[in-house]
Order: sequence, then structure tokens, then C-alpha cells
Amino acid sequence: MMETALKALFILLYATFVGFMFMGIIRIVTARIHRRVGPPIYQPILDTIKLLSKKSNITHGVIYDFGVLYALGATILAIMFIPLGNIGVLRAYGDLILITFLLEIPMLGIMFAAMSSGNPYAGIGAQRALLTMLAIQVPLGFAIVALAEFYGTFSTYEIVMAQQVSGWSIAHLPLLLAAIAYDLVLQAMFGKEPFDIMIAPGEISLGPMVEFGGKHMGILQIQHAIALFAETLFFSNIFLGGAVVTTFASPVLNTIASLAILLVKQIAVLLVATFMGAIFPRFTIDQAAKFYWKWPTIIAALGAILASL
Amino acid sequence: MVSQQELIREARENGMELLPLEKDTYELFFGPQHMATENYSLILKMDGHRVVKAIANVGFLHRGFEKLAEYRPWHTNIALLLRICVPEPDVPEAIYSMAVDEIMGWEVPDRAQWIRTTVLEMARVSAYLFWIMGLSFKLGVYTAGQWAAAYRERLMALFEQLTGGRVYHIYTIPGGVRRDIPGDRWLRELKDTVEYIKAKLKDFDNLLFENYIAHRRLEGIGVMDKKFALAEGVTGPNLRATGVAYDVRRADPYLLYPELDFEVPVLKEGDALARAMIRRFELEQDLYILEQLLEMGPPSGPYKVQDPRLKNLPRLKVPAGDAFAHVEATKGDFGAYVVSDGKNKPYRVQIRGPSISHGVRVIEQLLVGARLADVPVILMSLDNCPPDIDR
Amino acid sequence: MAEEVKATWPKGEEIVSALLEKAPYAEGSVRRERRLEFKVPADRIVDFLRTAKASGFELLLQITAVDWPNEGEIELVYQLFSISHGTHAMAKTRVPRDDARISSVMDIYPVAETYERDAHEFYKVVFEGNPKLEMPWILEDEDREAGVSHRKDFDMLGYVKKKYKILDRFDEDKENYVI
Amino acid sequence: MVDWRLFDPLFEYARKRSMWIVSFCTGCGGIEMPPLATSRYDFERFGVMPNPSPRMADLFLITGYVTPKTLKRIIITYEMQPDPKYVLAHGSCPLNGGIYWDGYNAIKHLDKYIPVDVAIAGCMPRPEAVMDGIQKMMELIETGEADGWKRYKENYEWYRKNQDELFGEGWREKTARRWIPWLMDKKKEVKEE
Amino acid sequence: MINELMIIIFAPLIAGVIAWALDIKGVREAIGVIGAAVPLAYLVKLYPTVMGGELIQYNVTFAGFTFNFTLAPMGMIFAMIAGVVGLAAVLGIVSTARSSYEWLFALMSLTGVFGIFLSYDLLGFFIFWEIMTFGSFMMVLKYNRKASLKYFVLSVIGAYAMLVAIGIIYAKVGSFSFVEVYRAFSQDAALGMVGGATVFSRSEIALIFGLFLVAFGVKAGTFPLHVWAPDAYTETNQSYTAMFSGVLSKTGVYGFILIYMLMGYRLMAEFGAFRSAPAFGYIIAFLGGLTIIVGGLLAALQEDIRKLFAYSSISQIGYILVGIGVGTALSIEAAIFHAISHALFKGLFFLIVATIVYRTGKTTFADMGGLAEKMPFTFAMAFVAILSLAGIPPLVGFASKWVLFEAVISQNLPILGGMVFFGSAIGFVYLIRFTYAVWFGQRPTDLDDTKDAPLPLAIGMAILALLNVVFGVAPGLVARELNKVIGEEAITGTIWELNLGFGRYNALAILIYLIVGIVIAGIIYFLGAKVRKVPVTDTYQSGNPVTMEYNLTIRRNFFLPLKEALAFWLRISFDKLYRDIGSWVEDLAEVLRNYVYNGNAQSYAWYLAIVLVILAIWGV
Repeated sequence: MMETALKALFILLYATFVGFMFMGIIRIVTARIHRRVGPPIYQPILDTIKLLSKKSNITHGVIYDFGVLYALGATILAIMFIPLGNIGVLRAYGDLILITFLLEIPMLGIMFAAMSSGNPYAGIGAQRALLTMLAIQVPLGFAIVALAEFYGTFSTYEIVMAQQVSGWSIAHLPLLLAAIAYDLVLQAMFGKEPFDIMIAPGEISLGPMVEFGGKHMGILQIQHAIALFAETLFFSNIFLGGAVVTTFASPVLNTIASLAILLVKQIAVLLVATFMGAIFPRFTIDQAAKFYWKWPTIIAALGAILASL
Repeated sequence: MVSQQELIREARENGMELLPLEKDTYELFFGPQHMATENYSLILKMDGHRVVKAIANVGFLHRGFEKLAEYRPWHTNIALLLRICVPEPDVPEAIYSMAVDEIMGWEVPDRAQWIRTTVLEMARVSAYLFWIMGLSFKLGVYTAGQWAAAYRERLMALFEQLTGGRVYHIYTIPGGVRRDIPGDRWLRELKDTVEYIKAKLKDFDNLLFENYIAHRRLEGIGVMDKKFALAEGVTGPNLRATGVAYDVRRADPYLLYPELDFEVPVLKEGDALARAMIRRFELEQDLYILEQLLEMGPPSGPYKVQDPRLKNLPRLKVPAGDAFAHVEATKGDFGAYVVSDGKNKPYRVQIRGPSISHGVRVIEQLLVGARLADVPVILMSLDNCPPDIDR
Repeated sequence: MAEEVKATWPKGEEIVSALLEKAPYAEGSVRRERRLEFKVPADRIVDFLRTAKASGFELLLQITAVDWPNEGEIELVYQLFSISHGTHAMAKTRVPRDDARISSVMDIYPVAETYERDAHEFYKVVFEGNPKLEMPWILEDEDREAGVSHRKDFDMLGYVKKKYKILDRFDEDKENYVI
Repeated sequence: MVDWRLFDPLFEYARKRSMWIVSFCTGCGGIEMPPLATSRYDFERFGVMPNPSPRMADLFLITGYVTPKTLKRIIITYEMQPDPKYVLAHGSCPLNGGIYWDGYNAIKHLDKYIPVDVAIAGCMPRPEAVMDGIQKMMELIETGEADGWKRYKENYEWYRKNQDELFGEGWREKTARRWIPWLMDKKKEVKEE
Repeated sequence: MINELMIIIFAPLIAGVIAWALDIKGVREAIGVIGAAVPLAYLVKLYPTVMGGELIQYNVTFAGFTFNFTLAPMGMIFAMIAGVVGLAAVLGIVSTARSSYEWLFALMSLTGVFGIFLSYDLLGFFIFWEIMTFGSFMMVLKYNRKASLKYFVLSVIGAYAMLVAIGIIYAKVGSFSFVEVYRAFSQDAALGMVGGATVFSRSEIALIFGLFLVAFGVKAGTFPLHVWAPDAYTETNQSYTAMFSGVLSKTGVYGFILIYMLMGYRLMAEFGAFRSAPAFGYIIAFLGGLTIIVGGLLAALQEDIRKLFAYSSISQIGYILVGIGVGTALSIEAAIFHAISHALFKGLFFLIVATIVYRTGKTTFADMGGLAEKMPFTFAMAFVAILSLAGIPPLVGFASKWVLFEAVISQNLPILGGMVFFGSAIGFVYLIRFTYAVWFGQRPTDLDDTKDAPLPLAIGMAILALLNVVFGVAPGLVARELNKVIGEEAITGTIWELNLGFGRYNALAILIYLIVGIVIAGIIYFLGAKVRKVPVTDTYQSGNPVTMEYNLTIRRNFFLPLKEALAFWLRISFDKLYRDIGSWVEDLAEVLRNYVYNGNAQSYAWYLAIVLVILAIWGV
């Protein structure tokens, strides 16, 4: 019991910290692409502290508060299910479908909170967010189906272990296709161009986030950090082989090594998304839906069909 | 809080009957505190993500220039009027100076003409770069915008060397320019900058003008046809995108333009993509003009009219009369109508900003039926400059 | 001054005479190359602009109102441009200052709606037939009520002092101040 | 609940190093914002970042002259920002009207209507000057002198009085209702009988 | 004569008749509730016995036919759904019924439902099917003639299809009894395997299957036959719709399971398998998949709160059909599980809709908004229902959906897998539309004095919401019983945990960690500065002042981009085709109504009698 609690605490702290670093990395890399110096890597942490230390906050009702809390709570829940190297609290229950759902429901909390403000921009943001989700769901679903059918199991942990034997998922053609589709989906999950339709600062002024300020936004920053960590970790686990190091005698060393390997993979995933985001304009929502229902869906469905043969 | 009943009663007294707002649509206030608009506001009546009705709410930048100009001596007005058009402040300077020159009957010396032309072209290039930045920020490809703003900085530095000001130059004055070119080094630097920006155009093509997604975003958005554009008084690149080859530099030549070789690009589609492409071609043409000017070199001679009246500028009296002068700005036909009654202050100055024709009625009509995501794109593709309208 | 720079421009003369033939009530002259000037009576301005548009003046660039209090008139200058002839032309007309009314030219040049709103806001010229004259334009309601205008008799400095309770640097004794 | 004074230095540090700007170009100074944000000056180095929503913004950059029409929006936006919030007036015009000192439609003393923490003189101030202003603001935040938001709370009556004097009582509702008749598609003329 | 089964079946009808006859306000409500509560009480009483493996049987001989009623585990589960949701719906009807007429027919259809689940022969099945259809038809007829016609024409088509199929079976087998029929088909399958002459030819089997597909597909609202559902669900008492959608549509599902039970072996033997699913089942599953997508997408585009949930019902039935179609023990368990959870959350949803319609008198989204403040209890119930339908762990909607997903995907059916994934996202989409338009945003001034739910409705909602939570946190409770029904340990694990072998789901852990997560978030939240409540006019409007006269909420065409992205499909496949078919069907309906269905109970009885006579003659 105590050990589980400690592990959970470790995962939570590690995910938060690394998630914030990821946010910083995105900002620095973007700045470098823009030929700027960019902020220090710990800038997101400062932002969050500042937001949480605001001396006045507003609310639009109970749901406005609860939605935000729910978003963070659900993200913390999600991170517990994803295997993190050798550490896992609930990884036995780390079911592919469950995690896919858990990675989506924080957004539902944010949407609830945003919509309860009654701001039309938030309404449009919610509309766009949901349609984006609807659009990505098809390729995402096929990618997950492909994985489950290829490995014959739904357990993320078992998929990671299987990859230790048979090589990374992306080494197999069906799963390579699934990974490509999933990576395109990830672009929308991160809210990066060309699929940052949901927040679109130049169009709808951050959409759902427009009414959040002070501690609500601070909590959402933490949520964003953890979600960033969780999404990259999930991708690294299911497609990039995860990390299970057993070479060292000491379990601590093994853990550190596997965390390091995972970190490298996660950063790779992150950088791909950042680079893609830097060079593309933004789609409109109907174009994005049509795009996702066309190429990524075809690729992922092909992957799924190949995997099921 | 006034109740609805009171409001209706009030409106009745004004001869109108208010009905409760339709529930089928909703109102979206777009600007002024918004990233897509400068200090300009649209009140949109929306259905889903489509605009049903748009009303332009202008006047946030109104400072009453035309009234203020009547209180200031002739030369001081330069420092005032250039604030009408912030991205290219040399244009109002030039038109006002040209109109005053005409009333005064001054023949501006060649060197001053060369400098004025160069400054106007530099202003055009910097305004186009600024516009690229605006468009790419609206489309979400921030990299292109950041780069464009960075290249513009080079021109800002050159302006600073030439005029002493970064943004507001107060350089073109009636009778010539305020001071001479700093030296050959400046010309060399200008040449380098022109080459540099020319080399970087390819990047913008890749990121913006030839990008698949950007094309999808711009194609078929905000389509104007030739007849509509002419009836609405649209000028500049927006008009040329509909197939009318109207460029003040060709239609009503001024300064050195008759001697320069450049093309007036024309496209027929009339949509946002055509407008964007026209601007991109014009940027290339402007760089070409600058190259020609540099090759030509500044003619020798005085940089302003040798007139004793210019010695004591505050006491400058302009003879009674009126004149209209206009130049081709990046946004369109920028004109000034100056009336003098023979005193040391203008009697009436009217500035005709190009946005007044495409920033109010045209936007209101083009936005109907557009998606919300297209609203900033249409605004930016028209290159709407609110201070033109508000003055 | 116009007389001094007056240059002959044969093409301009042709355009003016062709236009005056169709609109005999107007007076026309060539100022210089690419600058024409017409004087039109206020009640015929719609006819004149219709004729002008038909004979190649496609663009209406601006409607400028100039207040002449001594003559008790407001001069309206319609700035036209002809792309086909490549010339600018001013159509000047005058309306009485106290009852400044003129018919709108919206149906000829739709863009005139905006210019007319502007002229109405600042010079209180009523353009009959323009539905949006009363629509909020640049000025706020409280300014409109206070009678802000660009007419010569509007006491701007007094208004500023009343509105903002402050007017730095301004010496009321001084007749002609220099900034 | 918890005594947070212990953490105050941390909070002040975070506040000063993470100033989010309301994206509102009130005047011509807006043109110097892109250069500030891009590679030549890059204010993101100091954690300054433009933000579309006033709800999460700290710094209000008044970029240039302010017309009454804009001032209404500025006040609304300013009141929407959460405390602590800072105002940086940019250019001469918000100080005393600047070149529009005799103009009927430009505010002469902005600090009569909202508190201004730092003002930068110049027309238009160079980006370096703005950077200097931001540095100054950081110093003030660190020393706790950037207390405009406190002043606004304490002297709300006074500010409110000035605002009402300028715009007239009930200006919010009046401004809001201004457009209602024109937004409706169906409006009937009442005929006199 | 007095038998528990008879009481279960006829108690509602008798109560309905008494309520109708007495027609005293207060009394009729009490009688009606008792009429719905009695069967449930008996079902609960009999539950341990039946689930213990003992069948309770009862035979009635009437007009020469022997009707066999048996309470088997499968029927028990469905009857329990009917009992619980029926009771909740009846509680809702207490508040919303307009006349005693509604009591009669609502309870009559409940009788029909119980009869269907308890019948153990085809004839009884058919008769109760028609009683149910008649009751629900009369409920719709009272509100909207046109909708009722659409419903009835399709029902008639379904009924005739079933009648013909039953006739064929009877002609060949010589008995209506399920036991006999099952035996006949099994023998046939065995014969077919060894290559002997079969009783039913291949085409006959295909015909029977097709006819049953139509018959049950109509009632369940499967994709090509769903057209009646949106109108019928909309145009009736909304409390009744809770029963209509939650219970009556389950009879279609039950019918599909019956196909498996009775002729599964034979069909399997005849048509083989597609991948790992039986080929005939794959048809059902594929139709189910299409139903999910079509229903869901159309639900997202509705402007009427009732229509949205009508289409949502169609969409959710699609999941159940997918589960049934895949045909493994696990997937059928998943289907029944989802049938249970669908009944629970959709029943709850329709009671919520009933409350909203009852309290505001409005049905379109355009007229609503900001009700969460005015109706907190109803909103709390809606919150549970939304989370459950959207499939948010740890509520029952997720548990059943999860089992279904795993069951489908583990059978190597990628296309179906993609379809169900899409379905879950579209669920989010239309629910958010409902949430936004009804509960949040700016409240129209005429809704300022809306009150919360009346007590009976509140009790009905509370029952369903509680079950949503309980079965969600302890999905093992349901799974254990389902294993008994199927007779196979398809889902193992404790009451908190579902273990499928290739995937595990622990609802309790999720609940605990979710609470921990929310507590952590709550700590951060409460450490921050206090919050101040601001009105809807004090929101970001690009700096502009607004008043309540402006409309700030997207009340109509919320998903217009989706509509535009789908414009091609909407135009070609639904709008035109169905309008044509619809008008054709309505023309036919006009004829039928004039001669057959004139809304008169007497002539309907005659019709039934004639049909039975024809059947008897033909069958001999």
C-alpha cells in the first residue's frame, strides 16, 4: 500500500516536472525556429506559479470550477495507467481502450467548464474541439485496433514487453502505418498547427480557454503538462518500444536507465510535432475533418486490416 | 439596468420598433481587443460558424486629423498626418507634400524626387513584409511571420539612418526632403538588404504562398468581381486581383515612376488567394524597382527646392488654391485633397485612405456567408488598415 | 496656383467637352495634365455623376466637404478617377450651410454610402436616400450630442477644455500660437 | 488558510518573469509590438508573451493614444484582468495627449481613468525604450511599487467618477445597446397617425 | 389461474384499465405506480430462483392454443430492465400524464413487454409483440398522427414479416414452442453437417432470417429501418419515451438474441463464418455499425432536444447489435450489458427531457440555455447520464462499452472496431451539444422562474442514476449474472473488476484514483485566492460591453461545420431517399389506416383475430 502510494507520488511528480520541461522545450524550439532566443526552459513553471498566485479569481458557477478540477483529476488518473518504464501503479489495468478514453476525458471537463461561462468564443471553441475529436477518432480508432489485433492483447504493458522481443512496433508494416496515422492524430492532441483549430488565437482568442484566468488557468497548465507527458509516453510505449531495461543489477539503475530512454523517445515525438507545427498554416475545422477522414483514416485502416490478417 | 420595455419605448420614440433579438443567430463581437483585428471592430451575427450579417464598428482610432490640421502650420502637419498610416507613414507625408508642392507651384529637384521614390518603395517593401507577418499570424504559420518581421527590421534600421526615425520618419516635406542621404554606405547597405530580402522570398513561398494548406485556406474566400470592386471604389492590389490593371504609378504617374520599368501584376480570380499572390508579386516588383533606383543612383543637385520661403517654415504661407495628389500605397490609392486660403495653416485637408472603401462596406458584404475562421483571413487579405478609415 | 501651372492637355479638353455635351448644366475645365475640374449645381449632381460614370469615370475616390462660412455654403468635392482615360476629376458642388441637403449618389457609386456617412458625421450634410446616415459611425453618441463637427464654427479648443478639463500649453491670450 | 507570506518572494519573482500582455493595440504603438516579439528584440526572453484573453493577462500595454471610444474598451478589459495587474503606458499620448494635446478625441491624462504603473515617453518610443519600461516594471514588481491595481481598488470611486464624467452615467449599457437597432433585420417604422 | 408469471405480465394492464376506468386524479396515479411496481417486486422475488438455474413455467390454453410462459435467465434479465425502467418511467408519467388514456396505453405496452420476455413460444411472443406495438402506437397517436402513422406502417411491415416467418416455421416444425423449434433447427443443422436432407432449405432459412431481421430491426431501429424512431420518440409523452426507448426497443434486441438461440446453429452451418464471426451475424453487426454512425451523426445535427435523444437511442442500439452480431459468448454478454446500461442511461435521459419539457414547455435548443442554475437536481442527474452515455469511467456506460470494444476487436474485425470507436466520439459530440444548449450559456429571460423537477420524476431519475453509478463502480455485479445467462465464464474477475483474459478493467481503482486526482486538484484550487462569481455579460467580448439583449449562446446549428463536411452524404443518402420512401410509405399508410388501423381498439382486435384464424388455417 505504502509502496504503491509512493510510486504513484513519484509518477505524478515526475510527469508534472517533465511535462513542464516539455512545454519549455516546445517554446524554446519554436523560438529557435523563429530565430529567437526564446524563454528559459523553466518558463512554464513560472507562468503556472504566477497564475496560481493571482489575488483575485472569477467563476461562472460550480461547474466552471468542477470542470477544471475534473480535467486535472482525470489526467492524473490517466497517467497512472500508462507503464512508465519499470514503474507502474495500475499498469496491469493499462488497457489500450481505457487509456485512449482517459486521455480524452480531461478535454470533456475543460469543455464543461468553458461552456458554463456562456462566452460565445468558448462555445465556438467547444464546437471546434469536439469536431476535432470526432475527426481524429477514426484514424485513432483504427490505429488502436491495429495494435490490439497485431499483438492480440489490449494491455499496454504486454505490448511493451512484446516489443522487447519482436522489435519496435514501427518495424512492422501494419503498425508503421498505424504509427503514422497516430502521429498525425497526436498533432491535434497537442493542439499544434495545422490542427490547433480549437484554440486558434488569431481567430477565436484561445476558444475554450478564453474565460480561464488565475488559478483555473494554473490548474489547466498543470493538466496540460501532465497530458503532454502522458500522450508522448503512451506513443513511445505502444509504437517506439517503450523501455524495459534489465541490464543493471540494481533496480534503481534500471529504472533510471529506462526513464532516460523513454525521455529520449518522448522528446523525439515532441520535436516531430513541434517541427510540423512550425511550418504549416492552420486548417479550418471542416477541412481538418475531411483531411482526417481521408488520408490518416485510409492509412490506419490499411494498417488495421493488415494487422488482422 | 434599463429593461427591455423601456428600451422598446425609447426606440419607438426614435421611430423604430425593437423586436427581441433572433434566437436563431447569435452575436459575436470581433475586435477591438482581439488578435485578428487591429483597433477595429466587427459585430457579427452568426449562425453556427457562418456569418449572417457583419457590421463594421469603426472610429477607435479617430483623432480628428482633418480638424487638427487646420490648427497647425503647414510643415507641422507632416508630423501629424503621417500618423494616419502607421505601417507606411511615408505615404501620407508624400501625398501631402505633393499636394502642397502643386499649390505652391514648386518643381521638386531631381535628387529629392529620387529620394522620395526610394523612400516610398522602401516603405512599400516594409509594409508588404508587415502584411506577410499579419497574414501568416492569422493563418497560424508563425514562422513566416516572425521571419518577415525580422527582415523588416533591416529596413527599419536603414530608415533610421536616413531619417532619424524608426517608424515615423517626418522626412518628406513640401519642397523636397528634410535632409540628404547619409552617404554611399547607406546606398550599399540598401543594396545588400534588397538582395537579402529577395533571396528570402523563396522561404515565404514555401511557407505561405505555395503551401498546400495556405492555398486551401485562401482559395475561394471573399470573392469580389470586377464590377463589384469598381463600384465599391476598391483600389490597389485588391482591385488588381479582380482583373483591373489600375496602379496609380502607371495610371497617374508621379515622381520617377515614368522612368522606371516594372510590371503591374493582375489576376482575375478576385479571391483571397489572388489578393495574396498579387501582393507577393508586387513585393518582388518593388524590390526590382529599388534595384533599378540604386543602379540609377541619386542624381546630383539640391535635395529640396531652393526657395526663400522654405527658410522660415513656420511662417510659410501657401497661396489660396486646392490640389489633389495621390500615390499607390500597398493598400491602394492613397490620396490627399488640400485646400489653402492663403494663410499659414491649411484651410482643409482631406486624406483619402484606401481602407475607407474596402474596410467598411466591402468587408461587410464579403463576410456574409463566410466561416468564422475566414474572417481574419479576409480582413488580412484585404489588408484593412483601420486608421485609414478613422483618421 | 492653378493658373500658373496651367498646361494644355489636349486629351483632357476632349474628355471635358465630350462630357459637357451630355451634361450642359455643368462647367468644366482642365487644370493640368490628368487633373480635370467640374462645377455642378447641387440639384443636378446625381445626373452629372451618372453621366460621368457612363463616360468612363469608374471610381469615386472620396467625397470631401469643405466649409465656407463666409459664403454660407458647404462645398462638396466628388473625387473621381477614370481608369480608362487615366485622369482624375473633381466635381464640385455647393449646398447652403444652414440646410445642407443633397441627394445621395449611392445608387451610382455604392461606396458613396461610406463617404456620405463620413461627411454627414463631420459636416452635418444630409444625403437624402442614404439609409445608414444615422448609424453610429466614428463619433460616440455623447460627442454627437455635444455637437462635435469639423465645421469652421466648431470651437474645438473650448470643447476640449470642457470635456477633458485640461488644455496644457494653450494660452488663450495668444492669437497665433506655434507648436 | 495558509500563511503564504513566506512564499511571497517566489510569487513576486514569478510575476515579474512571466508577464502576459493583453493583445489590444489601442494606438499606433501597436506597430512596435511585432518587432518586440520577434528576433531583433524578442521579449519572450523575459517571459513576456502576448495573450488574447484579458482573463489571464497581467500587463496591459497601452500602445499609444487613447480615444474615448477605445478607453471604454480599455476600462472593460482592465477590469476583467485578475489582480495583480499592471499598466504600462507607451508613448507620450497617454501621458498628456502628446501630439493630440488639443485634439477633441484623444484622452489627455490616462491615469485619471485607470492607474498607470510605468509610462514610457516618446513618439513613438523605440523598442529599446519599451524593453526598458518592461525592465522598470519588473523592478517595481519586485519592490512592490507596482500597486496600480491596489490603487484602483482603493480609489475606485474616484476613477469611476472620472470615467462617468467623461462618458456620462450608464455608459456601459448605453454603448452596448447602441448597435441593437442596427443588428435586427426586422425593424418597423412607426407611422404617425 | 393466479400465477406469479401472470401477475407479472398482466398487473400493468389491469392497473391501466382500472386507472382509465376510474379516472380520478391522484387515484389513477397511485394505481398506475402500483401496477408498475408489482411486477418488479415479483421479479425481484423470483430472481434468486431463476438465476439459480430453475425455470419457472406456466401454461395457458386459450382458443385451442397452448401458451407457454417461462421465466428463463435471459428473459429475467430483460424483464428486470423492463421492470426498473418501466417503474421509473411510470413515476415520470405521474407528473407528465395529461389524461387517463395515457395510463391505459403506457401500462398496456408494459404488459406487452413483459409478455414478450416471458413467452416461451412464438405465438405468445407475437401476440404480446402486437399488444406492445398497439399500446405504444396509441401513445404516439395521441400526440401526433403523422408520426404515429410512420411508426405503425413500419411496425405493420415488421409484424407481417414476423408473422410470415413464424408461419413458415410452424408449417415445417408443427409447433410454436421455443423448445420444439430449437430442437428442430439443431437437428437440421446436424443433418446439414453430415450432408443429409434438411427440413429447411437454404433459401427458406435465408428467408426466415431476413424476415426476422426486418421484424426485429424495425423495433430496435436498425439503420435502414430507423426512420420511425425519431418521430415516434419525439411525439409522445416524454416520460413514456423513457420506457419506449429504454424498454420497448430492447424487445428488438431480445428478438435478435432469440434468432441466435433458436436458429443460430442452423444459420452458422448454412452460411459459415466471416473471419471469426458468423456470416449472418456479421450482417447484423455491420448494420449495427452503420446504425451507430448514422444515428450518432444525425443526433449531433438535431435542433430538438427530443429528436437528439431519439437519434442517440438509435445510435446506442447499434452498439448492442454489433455485440450480438459478432456472436461470441463474450460479445453477446457485452451486448446484453450494453442493453442494460442503455436502458439505464437512456431512460434517465428521457426522464430529464421530460422534466425539461414539463417545466419549460419548450423543446428546441434555441429556446433554452442556462438551466443548470435553475434546475440543479435535474442537472446533477443529467451530469451522471452524460458521463454514463459518453462512456466516462467509472460509470456503467463505460463498462459495457469497454467490454463491447474488446469483444469486437479481439475477434479481428477491424472495420467494426473503427465503427465503434467513431461511435464513442460522436457520443461526446451530441452530448456536448445538449449540455451547452440546455444547461449552460445565457438564459433567456422567460426561463427565469423555472422550477426543479417534480418529486415523482425526481424519484424516477434518482433510481436510474443510482443504478448507473452502482453498476458502473461494480460492473462485476452485472457480469456475474450475465455469465449465468450465457452459461459460460466469459468475464471473470471480482465485482469491481472485469477480466477478459486479454484486457482488464478495474472500476474501483479508477474511482479511487479519480477521487485522488480531483482531491489533488482541489487542494491546489483551494490554496488559491477566493473566487468571485461574475454574470454572463461580464465575459470576454473583445472588450465590448454587452447586455442580456444580445444573444451570446450558439443556440442553433451548433455543429454546422459537421453538417457542411457531411453535406454530400446528408443530401444523397438520407434526405432524398427517405423522403421518397417516406412519402410512399405514407401513401400506403393512408390506405391501411382507412381500412385496418383506424385507432379503434375494437377493429384492431378483429384484425388480430382474423390474422390468427388465417394463421391457424394455414398452419394446419
